[in-house]
Amino acid sequence: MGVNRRKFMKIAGVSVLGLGAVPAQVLAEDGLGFTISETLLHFFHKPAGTVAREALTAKRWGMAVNVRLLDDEMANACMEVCHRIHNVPKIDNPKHEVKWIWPDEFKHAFTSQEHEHIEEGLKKLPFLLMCNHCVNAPCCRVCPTQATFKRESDGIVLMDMHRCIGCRFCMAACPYGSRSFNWVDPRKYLKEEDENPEYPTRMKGVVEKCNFCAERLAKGKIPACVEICQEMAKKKGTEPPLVFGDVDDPDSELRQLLRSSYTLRRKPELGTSPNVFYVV
Amino acid sequence: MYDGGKIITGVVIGLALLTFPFWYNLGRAVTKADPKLPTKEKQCVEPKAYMKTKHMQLLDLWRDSTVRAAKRSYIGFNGVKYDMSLQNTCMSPDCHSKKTEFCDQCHNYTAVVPYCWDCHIPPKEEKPKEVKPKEE
Amino acid sequence: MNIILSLTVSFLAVFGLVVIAFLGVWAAHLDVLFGVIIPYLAVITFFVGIVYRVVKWGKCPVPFRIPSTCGQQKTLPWIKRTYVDKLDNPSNMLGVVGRMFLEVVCFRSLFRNLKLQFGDGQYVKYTSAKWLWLGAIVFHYSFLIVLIRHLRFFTDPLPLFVKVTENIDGFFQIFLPTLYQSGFLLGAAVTYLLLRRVLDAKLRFISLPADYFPLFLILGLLTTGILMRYVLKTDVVSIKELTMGLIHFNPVVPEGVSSLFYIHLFLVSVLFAYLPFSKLSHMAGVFLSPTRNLSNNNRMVRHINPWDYPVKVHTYEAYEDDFREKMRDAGLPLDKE
Amino acid sequence: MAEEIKPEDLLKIDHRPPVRGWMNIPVEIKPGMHCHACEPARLEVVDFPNPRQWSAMDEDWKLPKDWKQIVMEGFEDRLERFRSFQLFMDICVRCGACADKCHFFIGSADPKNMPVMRAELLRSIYRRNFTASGKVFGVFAGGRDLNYDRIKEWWYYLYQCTECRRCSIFCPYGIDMAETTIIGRELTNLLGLNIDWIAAPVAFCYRTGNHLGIQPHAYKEMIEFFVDEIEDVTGVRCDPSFNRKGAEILFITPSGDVFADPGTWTCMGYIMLFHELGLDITWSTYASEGGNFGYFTSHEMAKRLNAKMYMEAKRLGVKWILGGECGHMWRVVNQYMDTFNGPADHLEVPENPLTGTVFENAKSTKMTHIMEFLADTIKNKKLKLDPSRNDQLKVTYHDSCNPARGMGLLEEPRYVIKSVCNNFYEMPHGTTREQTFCCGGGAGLNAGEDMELRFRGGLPRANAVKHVHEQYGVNMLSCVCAIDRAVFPALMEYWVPEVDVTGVCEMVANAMVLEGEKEKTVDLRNNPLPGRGDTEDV
Repeated sequence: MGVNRRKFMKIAGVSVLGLGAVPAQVLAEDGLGFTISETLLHFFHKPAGTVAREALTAKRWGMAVNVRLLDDEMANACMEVCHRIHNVPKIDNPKHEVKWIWPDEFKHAFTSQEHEHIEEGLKKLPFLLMCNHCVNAPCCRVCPTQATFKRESDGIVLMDMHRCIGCRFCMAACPYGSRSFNWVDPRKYLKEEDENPEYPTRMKGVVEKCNFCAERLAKGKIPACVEICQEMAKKKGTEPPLVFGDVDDPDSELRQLLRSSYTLRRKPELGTSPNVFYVV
Repeated sequence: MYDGGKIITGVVIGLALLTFPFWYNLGRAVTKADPKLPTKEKQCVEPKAYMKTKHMQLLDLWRDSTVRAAKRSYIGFNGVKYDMSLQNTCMSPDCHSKKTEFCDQCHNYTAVVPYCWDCHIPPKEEKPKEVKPKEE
Repeated sequence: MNIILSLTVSFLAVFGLVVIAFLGVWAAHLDVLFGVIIPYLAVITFFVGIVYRVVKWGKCPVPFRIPSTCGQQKTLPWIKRTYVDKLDNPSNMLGVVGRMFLEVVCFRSLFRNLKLQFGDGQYVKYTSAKWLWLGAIVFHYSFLIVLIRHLRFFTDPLPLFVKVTENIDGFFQIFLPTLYQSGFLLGAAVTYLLLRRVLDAKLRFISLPADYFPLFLILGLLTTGILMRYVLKTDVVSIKELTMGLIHFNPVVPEGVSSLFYIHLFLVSVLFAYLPFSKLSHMAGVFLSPTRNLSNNNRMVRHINPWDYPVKVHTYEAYEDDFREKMRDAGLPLDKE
Repeated sequence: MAEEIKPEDLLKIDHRPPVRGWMNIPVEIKPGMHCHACEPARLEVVDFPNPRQWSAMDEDWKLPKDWKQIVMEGFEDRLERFRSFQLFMDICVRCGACADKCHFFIGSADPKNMPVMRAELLRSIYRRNFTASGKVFGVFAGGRDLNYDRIKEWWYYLYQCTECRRCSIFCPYGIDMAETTIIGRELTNLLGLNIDWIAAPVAFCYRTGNHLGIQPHAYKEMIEFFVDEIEDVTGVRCDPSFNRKGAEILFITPSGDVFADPGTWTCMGYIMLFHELGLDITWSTYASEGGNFGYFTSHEMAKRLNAKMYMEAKRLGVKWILGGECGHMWRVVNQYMDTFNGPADHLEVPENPLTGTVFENAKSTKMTHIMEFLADTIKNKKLKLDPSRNDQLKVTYHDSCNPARGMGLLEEPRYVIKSVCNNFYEMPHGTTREQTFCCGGGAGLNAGEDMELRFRGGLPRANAVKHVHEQYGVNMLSCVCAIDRAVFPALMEYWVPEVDVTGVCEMVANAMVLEGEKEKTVDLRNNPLPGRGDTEDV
């Protein structure tokens, strides 16, 4: 893109605007860009750049969590690695807590399915909870600034921190409690040496949540939680408890798993159609 | 002059307010922006003149592209491919490794307070040189 | 002078200024003239002009105390005077200060504005008309904020009030560089003030080129300013070197400053130089208006007319001389029999 | 002439000014919209320049040869002497806030009657001749050369302004058209251009002491005639004194009250009031005029006529002066008299002899308004009042321009009216108090020949009266101004015939229970009182 796009703009602009563009170009002084149209493009958020060749892509990213293969150690490792690479602060005050991924009990994860005679084993299993990246994400509908949005290319529900105004409508809309609000400046709870310099922190007053490691996918890496589970399962000699893949691709590993196992989704009755599946 | 006292007082107050920049700067040293260019990297993604005036728009474009459109590769004017990232490309150890010696120079001089650093982590620098104008 | 001619003349005048600055810098490379000499001359003209103007007004005496009273006077102690009365019909210095404060800061008199409704032609009605007040308030205050913001080019380090102003002005943090609401509010207000002159038949009738010219000038300023900040971009560091050079009386003309900036600076210079010699001098004049800045205490404190002179009067003696017989016949007392 | 135009035709007003610029529209002097030119004799009495016979409809106004120079020198002189004038010439931004506030513009739609425009007639000449930009850029800087037509334009429009100051309260800079008109009229008077309705009263007042030219013996006779009338109605014989030395109070009221209805009834009211209260008060045949048409001519003439008040007070050795119901008289008394002819050290601070109240607000001028005096007296219950005697009246109150905007006399008359009337209704907001509308005949324009101008100028006020008449059945318009009482009857007759006009003191007199009065069956106008006499109750 770069220079070609701008060259194109320059030619197009000059020919469209005719003489009027000449002083405009002179005024731009450096003569490197016909910036009026560039600015217009920019104003309407026309993206620049391309998708890198190594990036992982899918129509609709999804994840399966095989709770039978998951233990507390793995669950905590997932949480730890995710929060570390994303600079999620560890705040002890539960009111100010920020979390992207965390283990919880069955009765909390599947409130409507819980009953007194539930299988004993299930009760103790760590259910890894995170953003469900719903197909019909209510959070995206309510966001007044489109700070949270569903990425068209791969269905990930993302946060654009530059736009978030902290209104917390999305938190009210999310049925899964997957979102956290930064009540305090998160940097106060991050030790400088623990910060991941490759990823930004957040500021006080914005909402945040799991992003399916969009920044890693762009570089051809699977989500960090999936990766660490794979490594740990390998050491143990078991199957990996987390499977990440394209829900839209019938041949994907994820779809094969969904075909062969019984899975649950959280609060399916709400019609949000989560993309995180739980193999019980 | 009639009502001279009041009028002169008014004029003096008015002039004092209007000449504020002149006397405010009296005796203050003339500072200058002195951004240090990276030693390793010789070329930016776009020409210097372009970056000088429009870097904020480029960065804005970058953030929209990466966050919203999943497009993270940028082909610079010289045909080189870059990862569109403030922290990992612009401010990488190989490039502008010191915010205080680069960004802050002009920003402080022209009193521009970009909110990038509210979230984005600037490169680590030796402590004493830290002069981060943090605005509330 | 009709509307078309007035608009054309004043628009062409501003357009001419733009062209002069553009050609002067772009073609003739008169950077020093437009970047240093003219701004200095303009600022000197402004200060000398405004002082000259105020002194000229000050040299005129105020022979009579003629405040317009807009509320109940101070009389019997039991006659209630509200705060509005005390401010709109001040009886002492404190009231005058309050009245002037409201006038200068809140545009009190404009707030009183009403609009004539002739309706079906049978009834004269007045309806509230605060638009002019709102337009004026928005115009003046956004202009003030814009001015204060520009102090970032004229101070180093930045004073706190400038930082605070900038933060408030860019509160919403939208667009990049951060959008300053004041600039756009100013644009809206100037447009409103211009449109009402063109669209309201009465305003069209009374408007002169001198009314359109400053509006076009400010629109020109705004346009160049907004273009520089948001669209065409310019090298702010070089500009600050130039402006700080001016402030320190050590002028420098850095390389790479766009002609757009010089156009902007030239228009500002013209505005500054024009101000004291035009209706814009109301900026200072508003403080001196004898119908507003005097208290209504004439019957309590005698006001002295400095040029008072004796006048020819018809005395009682002359009067009695005229009518003595008739007065005597009518039984009226006489001084001289 | 105007009486022949039907009100509904007069109401056909289009307030949209022409598209053509105003600078070169020649003045069209319309009959019915201006007063007669002044007679030479009037000017001679007061030594004013250029006395000659002339008429506004003539081509040649017989100006002095060097008229341009006279005007320019006069203009410059006034710029130097009046900060108001200099400032008002400089700082108007033509925001238009005043444009639709003038009763003459509302009623006539003549765009040059917009206050800003009327001032521009002078301002354009100022810019052309006294400012650098006007000298260089001429018409482009809004400048116009002075020529014969411009002088006619000045005269025509300056005598279409009643100096009511309504525009000034809406101006963001307090630019006062009245001030510009006063000074503009001074300039026209330098050329012998005045109207007879102003020049004649000035000449009369100068010599006989009052505008109407009533000579001393006649003045006394008129008052004594009122005394008889009062006795007929009330059975009480009052005994006013004239030019009496050693009285405590000197009473001065506009001579209009002595001369014509409905002012005469107000005048009877004063007489009854003074008698009932037993005031040590005297009338003066020399200072027999409260009004000051000199003020509509020039500051100097205003001072010359005003001088009589203090001179007479000093001669008679009174302690203080009581002023009657008048409009511009009170602007002059409140804002000019002390400066003109003070300090009045020979007087004492006014003190109500009945209540002991000291009028601190008049401690320098030593002159108190009868409404202030009455309000204090009534408040302290020194008057026996029976408001039901005014029950046939549904009253509204017109704030006269000058006491409202040049003084702030708003509550006192209302308090008095409410004390003597049971039915009081305010006119709509925006037409009362400081925003009151002129009667349309102030500042010397209440002549017979400019009826159309008066009807047009009085339209907004009449409209507001019509509103309360239709809404509440108001049948009486009260006011504290002699010009109002002279102007309103014709105006009401034209626009709201069902409404009559009265002064406040007339209503006070009617409500007053006099000591030793006979059983009253009629009011001062010989109209039957409600519930008394042989007519049915109203």
